[in-house]
Amino acid sequence: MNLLILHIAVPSLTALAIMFVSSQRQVRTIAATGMSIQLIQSLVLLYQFLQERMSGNNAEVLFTQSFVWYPSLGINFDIGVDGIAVAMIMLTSIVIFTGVFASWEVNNLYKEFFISLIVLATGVYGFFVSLDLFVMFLFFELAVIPMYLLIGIWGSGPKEYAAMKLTLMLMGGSALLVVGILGVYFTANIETFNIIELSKQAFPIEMQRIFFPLLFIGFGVIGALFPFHTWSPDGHSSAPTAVSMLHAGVLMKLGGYGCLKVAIFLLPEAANEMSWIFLILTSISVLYGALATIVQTDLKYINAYSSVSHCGLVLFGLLMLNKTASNGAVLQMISHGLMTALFFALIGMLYSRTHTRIITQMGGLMKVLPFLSVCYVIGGLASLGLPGLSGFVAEMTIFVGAFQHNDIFHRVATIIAVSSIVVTAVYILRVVGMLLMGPVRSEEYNNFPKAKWFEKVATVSLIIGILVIGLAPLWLSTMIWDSLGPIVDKLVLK
Amino acid sequence: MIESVPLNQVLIVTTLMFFIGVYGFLTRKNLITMLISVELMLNAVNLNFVFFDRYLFPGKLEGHFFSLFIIAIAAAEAAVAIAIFINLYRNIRSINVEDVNEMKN
Amino acid sequence: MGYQYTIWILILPIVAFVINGLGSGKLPGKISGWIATVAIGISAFLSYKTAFQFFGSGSHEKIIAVKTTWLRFNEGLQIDMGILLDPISIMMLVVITTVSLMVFVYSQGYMKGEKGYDRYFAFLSLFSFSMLGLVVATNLFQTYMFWELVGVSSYLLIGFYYDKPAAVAASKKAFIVTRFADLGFLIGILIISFYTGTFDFDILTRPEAMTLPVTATFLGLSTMTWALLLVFMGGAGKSAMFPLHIWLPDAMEGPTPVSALIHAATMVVAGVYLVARLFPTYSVLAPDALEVVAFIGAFTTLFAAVIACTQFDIKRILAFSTMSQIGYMMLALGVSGYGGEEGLGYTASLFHLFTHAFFKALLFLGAGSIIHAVHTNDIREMGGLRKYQPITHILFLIACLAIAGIPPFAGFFSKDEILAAAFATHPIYYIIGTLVAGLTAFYMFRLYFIVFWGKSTSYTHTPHESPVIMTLPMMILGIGSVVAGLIPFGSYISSDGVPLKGHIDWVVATISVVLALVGILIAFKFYKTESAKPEAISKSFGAFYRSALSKFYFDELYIAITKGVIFRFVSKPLAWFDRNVIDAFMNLIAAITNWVSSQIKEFQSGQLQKYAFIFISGVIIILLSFLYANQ
Amino acid sequence: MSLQELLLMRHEWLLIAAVVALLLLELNFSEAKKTNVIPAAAIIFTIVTLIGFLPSENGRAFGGMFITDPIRTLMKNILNLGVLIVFLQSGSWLRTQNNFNRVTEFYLLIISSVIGVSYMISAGHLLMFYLGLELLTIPIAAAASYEQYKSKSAEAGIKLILSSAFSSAILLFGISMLYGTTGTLYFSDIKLAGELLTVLSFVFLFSGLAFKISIVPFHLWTADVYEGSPTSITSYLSVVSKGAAIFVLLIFFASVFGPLQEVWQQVVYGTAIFTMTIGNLFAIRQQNLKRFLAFSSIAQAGFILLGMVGGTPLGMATVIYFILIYVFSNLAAFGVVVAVEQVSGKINITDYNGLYNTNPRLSLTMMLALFSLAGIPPLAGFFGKFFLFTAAAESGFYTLLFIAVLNAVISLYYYLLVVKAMFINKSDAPIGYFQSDYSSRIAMSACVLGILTTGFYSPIFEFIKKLCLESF
Repeated sequence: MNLLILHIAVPSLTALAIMFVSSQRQVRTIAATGMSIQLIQSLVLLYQFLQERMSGNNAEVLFTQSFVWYPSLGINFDIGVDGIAVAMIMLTSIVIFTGVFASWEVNNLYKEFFISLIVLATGVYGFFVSLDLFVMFLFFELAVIPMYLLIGIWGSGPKEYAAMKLTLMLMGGSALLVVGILGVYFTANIETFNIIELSKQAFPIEMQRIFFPLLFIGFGVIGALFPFHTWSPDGHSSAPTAVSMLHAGVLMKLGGYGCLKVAIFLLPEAANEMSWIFLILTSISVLYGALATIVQTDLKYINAYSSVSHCGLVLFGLLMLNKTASNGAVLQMISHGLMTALFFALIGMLYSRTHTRIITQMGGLMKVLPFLSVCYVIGGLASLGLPGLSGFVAEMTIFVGAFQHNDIFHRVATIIAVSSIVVTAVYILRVVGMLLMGPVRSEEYNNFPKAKWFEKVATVSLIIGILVIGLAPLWLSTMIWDSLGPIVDKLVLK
Repeated sequence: MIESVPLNQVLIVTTLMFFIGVYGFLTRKNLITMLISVELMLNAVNLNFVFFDRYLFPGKLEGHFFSLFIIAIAAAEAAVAIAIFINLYRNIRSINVEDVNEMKN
Repeated sequence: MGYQYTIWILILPIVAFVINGLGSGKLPGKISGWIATVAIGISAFLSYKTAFQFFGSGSHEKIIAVKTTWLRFNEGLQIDMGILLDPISIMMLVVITTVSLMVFVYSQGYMKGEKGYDRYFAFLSLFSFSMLGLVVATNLFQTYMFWELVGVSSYLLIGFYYDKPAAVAASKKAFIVTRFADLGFLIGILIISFYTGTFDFDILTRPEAMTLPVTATFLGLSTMTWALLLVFMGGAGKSAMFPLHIWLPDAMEGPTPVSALIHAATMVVAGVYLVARLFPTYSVLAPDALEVVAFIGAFTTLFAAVIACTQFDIKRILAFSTMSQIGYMMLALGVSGYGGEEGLGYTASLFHLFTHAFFKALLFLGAGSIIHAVHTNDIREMGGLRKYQPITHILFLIACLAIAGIPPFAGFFSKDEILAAAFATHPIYYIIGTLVAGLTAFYMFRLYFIVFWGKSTSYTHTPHESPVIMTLPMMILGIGSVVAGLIPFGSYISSDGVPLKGHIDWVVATISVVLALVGILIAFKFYKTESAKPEAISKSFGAFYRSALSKFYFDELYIAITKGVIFRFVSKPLAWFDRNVIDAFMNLIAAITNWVSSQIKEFQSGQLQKYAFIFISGVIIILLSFLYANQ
Repeated sequence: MSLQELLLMRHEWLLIAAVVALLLLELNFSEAKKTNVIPAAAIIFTIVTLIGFLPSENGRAFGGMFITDPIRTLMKNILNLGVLIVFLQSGSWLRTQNNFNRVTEFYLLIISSVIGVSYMISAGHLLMFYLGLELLTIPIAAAASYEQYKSKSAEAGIKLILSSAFSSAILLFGISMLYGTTGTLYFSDIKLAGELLTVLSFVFLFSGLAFKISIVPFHLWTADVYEGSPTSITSYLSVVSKGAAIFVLLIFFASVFGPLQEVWQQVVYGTAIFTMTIGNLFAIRQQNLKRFLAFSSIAQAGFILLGMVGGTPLGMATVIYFILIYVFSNLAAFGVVVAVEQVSGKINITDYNGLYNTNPRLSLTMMLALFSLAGIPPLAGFFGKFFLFTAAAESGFYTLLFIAVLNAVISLYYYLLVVKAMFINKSDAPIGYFQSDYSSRIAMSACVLGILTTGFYSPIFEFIKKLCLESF
C-alpha cells in the first residue's frame, strides 16, 4: 500500500478509534500510538524518498498514485510527494507527535480534543500529499475548521472572539483561494486540477495578473502575510498548547507551501511581475513583527508576533523567486515549525505551573525548572539564528538567496529583513532574561513539579529536530533544492 | 363591434385593472379586501387570456381554458385563505393586516 | 604526515561540552572540571604539535587539513566546514588552547563549590570549541558561524550568575551589541559573496584574485570597500572598538576566569584576527577601509586608556585596558601595508595579540585571585595585599610591567613594533600610540600600587594566597609574559608569508619606555601611599574627569537610543498600531457588517403589505433596468 | 389515453394512491389509535419513495403537457426523499397535537402538495405548471396554520397564502403576456425573441418563481412564515417547496427561456448578489433558530443561483446536486430543531447553550448539518458549494464568484454562532438529556449519512451531470 495513503489513513483511523473508547487513559494511549506510528512512517517515507533519489529517480514527484474521483470535472485523488512535501510531512509528524504529549493532561472533553486535533493533522497531511488542487483545497479547509472548536472549547482568555476571528480570517483567505483555483482551472482549460499538468500550461499573463494575487493572498493569510496577520496573536494566545503548536508549527506553513507550490508554481510570470508588491509587505512584516514583539509581555503574544516575523521571512524568501531563497524559505518553514512548536509547548508547560503568561510577573524559573528553562533557551537561540540550530541554516539561506538580486529595491528589502536578526536577539534575550533568569520570583515556585516524562518527550523530540537540521543541513537542503527545480526554473524570465 | 376596439386599448384596461388590484392589495387593511384585490388581479389576467385568444389566436382555446382554471383555483385559494382568516380571527380577534405582525425583523 | 588529526583539537572540547551539558547536575563531584580540562589539555598538546609540524616544515603555505561541505546555497556558493592551517591560525590555536588550559585549571580552584560547576565547564568548553572553530575557519561563513557561537558562549558565561540582575543585563547587552555588529558582518559577507562568488578565504585572499572586476560603487566608495567596512563593523563589535565598546566593561559581571579567557585573551581579539585573516583583501581592494580601521583603533586606544585611568573596579580597569590594547592591534593593522617591510604593522599587530593574551590573561587571573581573597571588585577597598598574596603580587607585577612595555617583558617587543609601524606611516598615530603607552603604564601601576601597596585596609576575613591550582596557571602565564616577546615572530608570521626580519627600532623604543617609566613614576608618587594628589588632579580636570569616570556617557546614550527611541517610539507605537489600526480594521469590517445588518432590519417589518410593495417594486425595478438598458 | 401514458405519471399515481391509502387507513383506525397513521404514513411514503427510484419509462403524455424524463424523475426522487425525511421527523410533534383526528390531515396536505410538486416539475405546458404550482402552495398554506391555537401559525398561513396569491397573480400576468406574444403555452412550442414584451413576461414569471425560492427582493415572507409554521412545515417549505421551484426555474431556463439567456443571466446575476448578501446580513442577527434557518436558506438560494447563472449543463448539474445535499443538510438541522422544540419548546440559539454536554449526538448532528451548509470539507456541502462555484467560474463570472465566496465567509460566521452556543457556551439550565423517537433518529442518521458520504461518492454527481448533458 502506498505510504502516502497510509499517511492519511493512519490519523483518520486513529481519530475513528478514539471515538470508540472512553477513558482518558485509553484515548491518549491510542492518540500517542497512532501518532508514533505516523512518525515512524514519516521516517520511512523520508528514507525511501532519499533512497529513490539516490538511485537516480529524478521524477518531479515520487510515490504518485491517482484515483479517479470526479472524472467529469477532472478531479482526481492524485497523490505524490517531492522533497518539499516530504520535509513538511516530516515536520508535521514531529509536531503532532509532540503535540499529543504536550496535551497529555487535557481533562476536559479529552476525547473530542484529540479527535479534533488529529482531524486537523489529517487535513495537513492530506494537503501536503495531494497533487490535485481541489483535493488540496479540501484538506486545507479541513485543517482549518477544527481550529474553531479547539480554540473555542479548550482555549483560554477571549477564546470565542479569537477563535471566530481566526476562523473567519483564514476562511476569508480560502475564499480567495476558491476564486484563484477555479480561475486557474478554467483558464488552463485542460479539465484537470492536477498541479503538475497545470504547470505545463502557459497561462495568459492577463489572467495570471488576476489570479496570482488571489492565490498568493489566499495562502498568505494563513502564512501571516502583513496586514492579514492579526488573527495570529489573538488566536495563538487563546489556543490550548497543542493547538498553538500545531497551528503555528504546521498550519501556518500551509500558507508558504501553497504560495510556492500553487501560486508561484502555476503563475510564474505574474509572480515575476508582482513579487515586488508582496515583497514590500513581507519586508515590513519581518521587521514590524519583530519590533512589535519587543514590547509584548504575554509569552504567547511574544511568540505570535515573532511568528509573524519569521513567517514573513518565509514569504520573503519565496518572493525572491530564486532557488536559494526559496530553499531557505522552505527550510525556514521547517525550522520555524519546530521551534515555535517548542516554544508553545514550553509556554503551556510553564503556564500549567505559574498560571500566568505575563513575563513581568515571573522570574527566576531557571532555578526551579531547569529542564524546561534550558529547553526554552535552546528554542530562543534557535529563534535568533544561532549556528548549529535550525534557524541559522534557514535564515542564512534566505539572505544569501535574497542577495542574489542586484538591484537597489531587492537590496533594501534584504537589508531590512536581515536587520530583523538584531531585533530578534533583543526580544529573545528580553524574555529569557525576565522569565528564566534573575532571582526566583516567589516562594511557591520552589514547589513546582519538575518536568514530567511526557513533557520531556515533547520537548526533546522537537529539540532533536532542531539540532539535526542545525548541525547537518546538507541532506535536507539538497532534498529541497532538487524539488525546487521545476518550480523556480519556470521563473526565469524569457 | 369588437374590432372597433383595438387590442392595445384592451390591454391597457386589463393592465390598469391588474395594477388597481395591486394597489388594493398594498393599501387595503382588511384581509378580505386584500383577497378581493388579488381576485381583481387574477381577473385582469383572465381577461388578458380571453382577449388574446379572441384577438390574436381565434382558433385556439388555450386562453379560455386557462381562465377557467384560474377561476377555479382562485376559488380554492379563497376558500383556504378565508379559513385561515377565521382561524386568525379566533386567535387575535382582528383581521386587520396591520395586526398581523407578530413576527418581524 | 598529514594534519587530519587537527580535527581532534575541535572535537575534544565539544565532546566535553556535550558530556558536561547533558550530565549537568548529575555528574559527581569535580569530574566535570577534569573532563573539560583533560579535553582542552589534549587539544593544547595537539595544537603545539601542529605548530611544530607546520613551522618546522618551513613552508608558510595555507593548508586545508579537513574540509567538508556543510550547506550548499547554490551552484557556486556553499558553506564548508573545515580546518585551515596557516601561520596565524596556528598561532591562534596555540594561544587559545594555552590560555584555555590555564583558565580551565585555574577555574577548578576558583569555581570550587560554586553551584553550576558542571554548567560552567560545559560553557567554557563550548567557548573553546567555538573559538578554535573560528580561527581555523576555511571560509567567511564558517567564521561567521563560529563567531556567533563565540558570542553565545560569551553570553552564557557573562550571565553565569543568572540570578544576579546585573549579570543578566550585562550578558544581554553584550550579546545584543555584538549582534548588532554582526549584522554588519553578515551584510558584508553577503556583499562579498555576491561579487566574488565565494566565501573561501583561500580564494578571497589569494593575491592573483585581487583584481576582482568590482566596479560598482556606492556613495563614492567601491562596493568592496563598503563590504569590508561592514565586515570590520563585525570585528569592531566583537573587539569592543569604539563606538561598539560599551558591552565589554559590563561583561565583567561574569566569573573572572571567564573574563580572562574570553574578554581579554581570545574572543575580543577575534576582530583583529578577522581583519588579519582578510588582510590581503583589505590591503589591495580597500585601502580606504584600512584607514578606517587605523582610525578607529587609534581612537579607541586613547579613549579607553583615558577612561581606564579613572575607574575603580579592578576588572573594569582591566577591561578598558584590553580595549586600549586591542586598539593598538587594530591601529597596527590599519597602518600596515601588504608584503615586505610595509607589512610590519601586520606582524606587529598579531605579535601584540600573542603577547597580550599572556599578560592580560595573567592580569585577569591575578585579579581573580585578589577578588577571591577580598571578595570585592572595588580597588578602594583593597590595599597592602602584597603581604597576604606574595605570589599573586609578583605575577601581577610581571604582567603590569609587560603591559607597560618595559623591556625585556613581552609587551615591550610587540608594542615597539606597533609604534615603529605607525611611525613609518602615520606620525599622528605614532604620537597617540606613544602617549597611550605612557597612560597604560600609569593606570596599570595605579592599579598595582593601590591594590598591593597603598593604605593597609583592615579586612573582615584575612586575605590569603590562592591555592596552587590557581597560582600554578598564573605562573605559567607569567613565564609566558616574560619570554613571549623573545620569539622571532616576524619569521613566522607576516602579511605575505615571506619571513620578516624583526628588529627593534631603538628611537621609538626609548621614547616609549621613557614615557612608560614616567607613567609608573607618577603612579608611584600618587598611589604608593595614600595621598590627596590624585583627587586634586582629577578635580583640576573637572568635567573631563567626570565624563571619563562615566565612560563618556556612552551607556546612557545607548540606553536613550534603545529604551528611549526604539522601545518607546518605535515598538510601542507599532504594537499599538497593530492592535488598534490593523486589527481594528479587521474588526471594523465585522462591525460594519453587523451595523448594516441592523440598519436593514426594517425591511423585514412584519407588514405583509410592505412585503408586497417591495415585491412589486422589485419587479418594476428589474423591468426598468431592462428598459434603460435597451435604450 | 393509453396505459402507457398513464404509467409515465408513476410518481403522481403513487402519491395519489398514498393519499387514498391514508384516508382509508384512517377510517379504519379507532379514535384512540389515530396516531397509528404516523408510522403507516412513514411506511407508505417510504414505499412511494423507493418505487420512485425504480427505472421508469420516459416520454410525453397529454400531447406534451406532461413530460417524464430521467432528469425530472431524479428531481422528483430527490424531493420525495426530502418529504420522507420530513415525515419521519414530524412523528413526535404530531403525537403532541391535542386532536389526533387531524394527524392524517397533515399527511394529506403535504402529500397533496408533493403531487403539485411532481406535476409542476413534469409540466410541459404552462397551465400544467400553474396547476402544479397552486397545488403545491395552497395545501401548504393550510398546513402552515395547522396549529390552530397559535396566533403565529395563523399569521404564517395568512402571510403565505396572501403573498403567494399575490405572486401567482403576477406570475399569471406574465404567463398571459407570454401567451399573447407566442400564442402557445407548450414549452416546446414557445419560441421567444428578445422583444420587450417577452422580457416583461419573463420578469413577471421569474418573480413568481423567485417568490417560491425566496430570492431577494421576493423573499420577505420567508422568515415570518418559517417562524410561524409548525417546524415540520418549515422544513418542508425550506427544502421541498424551494427545491421544486428551483428545479422548475432550471427547466424554464433550459427550455422556455433558453433564447432569452442574456436577459435572465443579468437578472439572475443581480438577484444572486442581493440574495446572498441580504440573506446573510439578516441571518447574522437572528436569535430564533427557525428564522435563522430561514435566512440561511435565503442565502443558500443565492448560492444556488450561481449554478444557474451560466446556464450550462454543468451549472444545471451542480444545482441539482446541491439541492440533494441541501436536502440532507437542511433537514438534519431542522430535525434537531424539531426534536429540541418538541422536548423543551425552546427555539432560540441561546437556549442551545451547553447542548453538547447534555445531548452530544444531537449537537454533533447539528454541527455537521451547519458545517455542511457552510461548505466545510469533508462534508457534502463543501462539494456542493464548490461545484456551484465551479459552474459560475466556468462561465467567467469571477466577480460574482468573488462576492459569493465572501458571502460564504459571512455565512460561516453565523453558522459558527450556533456551533459556539452548543459547544462552547455554558448554560445554567441547559436542555436536559432526551432521546427522540426512532423515526426521527432514523431520519437524522440518514441525513448525517448523506452529509458524510454524498461528497465522497462521486458517481452521484457524475450521474446527474450525465443526465444534464443529455437533457439540456
